Amino acid sequence: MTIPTNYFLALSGVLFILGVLGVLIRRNSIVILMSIELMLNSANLAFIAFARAFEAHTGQVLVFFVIAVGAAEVAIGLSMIVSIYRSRGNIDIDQISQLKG
Amino acid sequence: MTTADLNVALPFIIVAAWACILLVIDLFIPADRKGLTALLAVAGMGFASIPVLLRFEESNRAFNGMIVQDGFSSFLQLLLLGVGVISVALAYDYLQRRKIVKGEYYTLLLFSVSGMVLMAQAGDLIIVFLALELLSVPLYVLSGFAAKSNPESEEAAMKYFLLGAFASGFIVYGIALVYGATGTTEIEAIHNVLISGVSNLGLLTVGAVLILVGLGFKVAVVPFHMWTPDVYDGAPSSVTALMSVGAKAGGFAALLRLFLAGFPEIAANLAPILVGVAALTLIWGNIAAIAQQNIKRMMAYSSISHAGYIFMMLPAIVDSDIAPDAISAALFYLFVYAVSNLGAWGVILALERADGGGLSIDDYAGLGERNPGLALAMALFMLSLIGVPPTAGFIGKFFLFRVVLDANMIGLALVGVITSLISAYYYLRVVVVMYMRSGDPQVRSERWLNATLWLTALGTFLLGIFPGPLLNLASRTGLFGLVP
Amino acid sequence: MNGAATRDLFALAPLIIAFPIMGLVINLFIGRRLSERWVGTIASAAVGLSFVTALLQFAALQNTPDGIRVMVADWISIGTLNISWALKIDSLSVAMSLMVAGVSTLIHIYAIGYMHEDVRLQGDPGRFTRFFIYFNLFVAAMMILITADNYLMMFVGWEGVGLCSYLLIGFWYEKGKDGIGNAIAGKKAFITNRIGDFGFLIAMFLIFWTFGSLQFDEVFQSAEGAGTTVLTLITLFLLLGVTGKSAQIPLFVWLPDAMAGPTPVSALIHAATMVTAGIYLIVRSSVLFALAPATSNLVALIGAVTALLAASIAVAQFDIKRVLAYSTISQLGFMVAAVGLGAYVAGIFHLIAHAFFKALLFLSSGSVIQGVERGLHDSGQTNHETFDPQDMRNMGGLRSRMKITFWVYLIGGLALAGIPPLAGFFSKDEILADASENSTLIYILLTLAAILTAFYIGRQIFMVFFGEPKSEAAAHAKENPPIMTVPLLALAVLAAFGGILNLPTLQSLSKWLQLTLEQVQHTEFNVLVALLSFVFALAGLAVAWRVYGSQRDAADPMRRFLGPLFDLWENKYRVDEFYDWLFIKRYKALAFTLAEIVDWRFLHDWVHDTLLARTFQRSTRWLAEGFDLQVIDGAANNLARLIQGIASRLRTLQTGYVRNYALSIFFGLLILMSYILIQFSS
Amino acid sequence: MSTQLILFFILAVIAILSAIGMLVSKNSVYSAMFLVLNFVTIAVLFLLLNAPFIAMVQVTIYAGAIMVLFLFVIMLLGTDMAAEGISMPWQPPIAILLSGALILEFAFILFFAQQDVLPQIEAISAAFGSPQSIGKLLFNFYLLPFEVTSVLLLVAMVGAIILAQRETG
Repeated sequence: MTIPTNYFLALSGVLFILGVLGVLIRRNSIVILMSIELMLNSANLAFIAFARAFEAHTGQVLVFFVIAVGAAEVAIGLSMIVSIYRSRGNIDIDQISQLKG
Repeated sequence: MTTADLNVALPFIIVAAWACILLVIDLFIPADRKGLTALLAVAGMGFASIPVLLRFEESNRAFNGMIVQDGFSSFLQLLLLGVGVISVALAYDYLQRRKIVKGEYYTLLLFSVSGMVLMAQAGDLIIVFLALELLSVPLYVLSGFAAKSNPESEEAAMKYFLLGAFASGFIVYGIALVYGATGTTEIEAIHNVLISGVSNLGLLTVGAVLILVGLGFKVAVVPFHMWTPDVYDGAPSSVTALMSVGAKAGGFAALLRLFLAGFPEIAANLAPILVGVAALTLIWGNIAAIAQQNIKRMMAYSSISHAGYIFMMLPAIVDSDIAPDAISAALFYLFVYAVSNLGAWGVILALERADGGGLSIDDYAGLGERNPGLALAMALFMLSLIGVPPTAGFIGKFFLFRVVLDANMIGLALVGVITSLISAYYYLRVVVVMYMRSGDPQVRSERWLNATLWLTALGTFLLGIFPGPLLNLASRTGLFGLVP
Repeated sequence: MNGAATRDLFALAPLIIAFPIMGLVINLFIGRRLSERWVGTIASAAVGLSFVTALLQFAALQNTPDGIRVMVADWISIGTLNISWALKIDSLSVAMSLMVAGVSTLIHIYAIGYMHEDVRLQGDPGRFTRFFIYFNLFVAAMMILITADNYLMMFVGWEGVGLCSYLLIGFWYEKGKDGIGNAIAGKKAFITNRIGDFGFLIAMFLIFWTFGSLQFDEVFQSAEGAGTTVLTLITLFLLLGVTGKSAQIPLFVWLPDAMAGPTPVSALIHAATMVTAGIYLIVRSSVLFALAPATSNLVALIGAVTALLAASIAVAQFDIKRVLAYSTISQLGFMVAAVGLGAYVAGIFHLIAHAFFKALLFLSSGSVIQGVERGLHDSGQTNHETFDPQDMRNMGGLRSRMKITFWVYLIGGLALAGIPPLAGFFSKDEILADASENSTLIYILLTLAAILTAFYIGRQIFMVFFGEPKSEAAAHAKENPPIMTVPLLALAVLAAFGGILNLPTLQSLSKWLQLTLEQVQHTEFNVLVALLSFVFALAGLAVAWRVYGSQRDAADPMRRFLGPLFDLWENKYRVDEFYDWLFIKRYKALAFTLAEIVDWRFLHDWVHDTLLARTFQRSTRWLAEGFDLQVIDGAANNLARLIQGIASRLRTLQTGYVRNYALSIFFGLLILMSYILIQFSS
Repeated sequence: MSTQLILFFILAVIAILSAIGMLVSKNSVYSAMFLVLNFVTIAVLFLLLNAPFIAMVQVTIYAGAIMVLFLFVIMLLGTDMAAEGISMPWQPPIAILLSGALILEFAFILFFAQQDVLPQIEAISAAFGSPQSIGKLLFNFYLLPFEVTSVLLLVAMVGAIILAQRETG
């Protein structure tokens, strides 16, 4: 096995930032939710890589928890999006901006 | 797992289990008698406080260091359970008025409180993360509780949820990096690795910063605060009351424990930037509040500024001589802030009308004539939030500033003093409008609400005059394994 | 009296504060159901009992001259910090509380009659009770300030009296110029005082930082050990607090506007008691000031200059209460100068004497105003909106119409002018004698101020009481009922014979205060100085008589004589406008200049058009507009507007877009990371 | 260069490209599909890192269940082609600029400034990452977090029902 941990770390870092970028530039709230999932997943990659490097299972178990939390967030988020679509007819995040000032 | 483990986790277990049971019981309670659910929720939190009180000053680790019990956690758990009880009392009449009565409200509130209670004990980053989610997810839902009748509530929920999930993404990634740097997620173990010098400082620092960003979002410090005014404004007021105190206290519990017990050395490296965040928060929160016409938005900025005051303790804990004082000052201030702030929200709830009106500061005109008691209470809360002696807020601020001065952060102390002078401007505007303008405010008077107001007003006043017992309690609350 | 009895008496000390609080609580809860008579009686009795308690303390002190610390309860006790609710009963605090409680009692009684009329004239009788609640609250706070045993408790009282002052200035908040004049006056007082409070707070933190304690005795004991620099800093910040509360340069602008409050308020708070808190603070901290000679000199200079400046402004005012307001600032200047010179006894002596005669003058002026207003009512005239019952140009000839008021006013005026044997002569003379020994500059400034004092008070008396009535209202003016005139008579007696307190050679007050203050200077009675000041006072009065004694028309003859100087005085040296110019205009100019420079340097450069200049101009304009929001009326309000401007700018950043908020979080992270980067790479 | 390394690079490129694909797709169904691809790629990386159990969880729960939920909602709402007009034209360029800056800072701190010594990946026993070992850890050492997770999922369920339920009666 010759892949340095750094490579995984770098990949996960890039994926994390791409996820952040998705939240910053997309207006479709479903895609924003997906981007947040991508952020969580990049963290998972880092966890697994470190777990492998430390030869400890801890990191793998943590991923398990992160996936569970991700699922919970998706459930809440999607039902919120459905309810917003019902009342407004679209899910454009920029149109949800009545509260300001 | 042993009985001892369970004993330590008892407050959390009671609240969470009670919430699960209540979820089922509520199904059998008819819609017009949801007051019973509220009462049961209060009872649950009451029970949960018993083990806290019984073992207030014990120090224990449990579940392999996942949770710890110490004076710090006990103090915060008591505070949070109290906040939960008061939030139920505030919500009861409000929900009926706004016609959003659902038994799940109290259940979700209980779940959120269970997350806060767990957060106070968190001894491991994974618990920090899970407790944070457990306290936040119900709050996301509660923010949207009035969504059917009020699109603003829906908007608040969406904003809070998206940004909250975004922030927790940062926390998770931060935890991953901290794990990568130290090979562990247990807070004390992180510190052991750190002082033994085998950690990777770069990874650890970046991880700490990412966690700081995520928790900074929860407690609403600048520049992670932007969600606060919109969410506080849109969410049902009774939820906002809980959010402004409970979520903040939970976030600070994690921040303080992490930076003191986990990586004080990193905190020392970051001290200048922590000072900067605190100063910016104080300035922004206090100045932006001045331009607000809506009292909920004003209170939102006020809560940002108070987060700034407590955040001043973060760079102060770097010095191990000052750390105990800093912790007790933060705890005391959290308590005082909770009492005064919940009281103020109680008054806001009493004035909010069924159609969601009555939230402009101008709507408070004439309150001094119409309802002197309520106006007096509000004036007291405002004075306490400014920090005018001899109210509780003054003692709290005094104590905070003293710690800041002890830590030789004169500049920060100056910013704190000046901004609290500025804050008088917007808080007193409410007082002026109440007493010096005539109007016809519609005031709701209800047993639970009034009881809460009496209690908080009395607390605000008495804690200003006899802060001794609480100060003693706060100063005896060491952190596990660190401060005696 | 044996020791046990003395201890029992001392145990009563908290009642000094408790009685007014009881009074206000009673009125707060059942005041609505009581008649005005009862409300007033309860409030006055509460203060009267407080006075009796102070008298008992006075008696008890005869046995225990060193004073005593009366513990009430532990307040804050954390680690090394230990602050108790304790009262410091010594000769200084007892002297002050006797004066405050005594004068307050008389003014409370007077206010029963005055407010009875006032609430009806202003059209809201419901506020009668509220007035006395505020009034009692004020006395309680003032007593906390005086009897405080440490700086923190003093600050509690300091804030409390400020709050009451603010509430009472805005008592008729919906009245005044354009319906918000009084509210603005209240706001101005509030903001100016906050600047002063800020000084006090910082000083307090410095004291704690240096000495590790806030208790007077502990601080003073270790004061010698502290460095001069830090002591100078502490005293300078204390001085800032003093200039705010006691209306000295540069923070004196609020006091004249504070006359918007009802007249008893002006008499009690803005003349006799609260404004003297600053002087009390300096005397209390005399140990610190004595060790910081630089500050002491500055204190003396500020006092003397304020005394002269305010006296000159008073010459050119037409509002009867404004003249007295500037006179108060000027007299406070005398006291500040005295304590700056180290003449603490003289300062306190003048403080007490001034409380007597200035309260008398204010209350009498209130009597005059109500007399004129009643006259206006009786004369059947209908120009209520335009007629100003406080303008001295509408008065004249009241001597025969309001006899009692005239006589007491005359006594108060002569005391202020410093005519022997009235109280003001002895107290002012002691200050002048001190000044003549220590500093010629201060002496000259104060003497000039004294001459002007005699002149403006003469001008006022002649304009108001002598000559012919200059309006129908004045012609129909009538004397007030005994509930108002009796307290006036009592105060007149005090103003006339107050000098007995510290007659030359007897020096009873000096000996009394010496029990508390270590560095009491003994100033020998200086016959030459006394004679000179008497002659100057007479001269001032004589000139006033010459100019105003037989004046018939409303125009002021001095305007022709002094020309532009008179305008300058009438416009209060344009200080308000100056502050505006100093703080606001400078900022705008700076922003504008910066924008210009950038514009020039990058001319014809693509960077200029596309990026730098536009961004820069936009940001400077952004700031400039935020700061520039039509500001004319006073520095304090401008400061507030400036902050409001920034606030409304911050509002526009709150766009409501989730993505913006996320960007702000991300941006925050970037800043944090940049910091780490810099730290790691260096 | 070992085959594993080559495999890693291929997978990394696919992961990054699919993430970018998710970002830029106008159609949100495509976004979802790209994300599935990304998740599957990462699952393969998990396998490379001796985490077969987690890789399986990743594919079944994430790529399977959760993404199907996403697709279901997209189809239900019919918002696959939601308008992406320009409302804040300056936000994307700033966001991209800042992201670039952050990546650079990140790389510099982690790989150059500090020279952290990360543990290297070496060969280990095949039993590492087996369901048994993870299960043991999960139900012993991590019992409390596991229970907290179950409460959290319950809360999410209740919350989702409350949010999405229509007003009845």
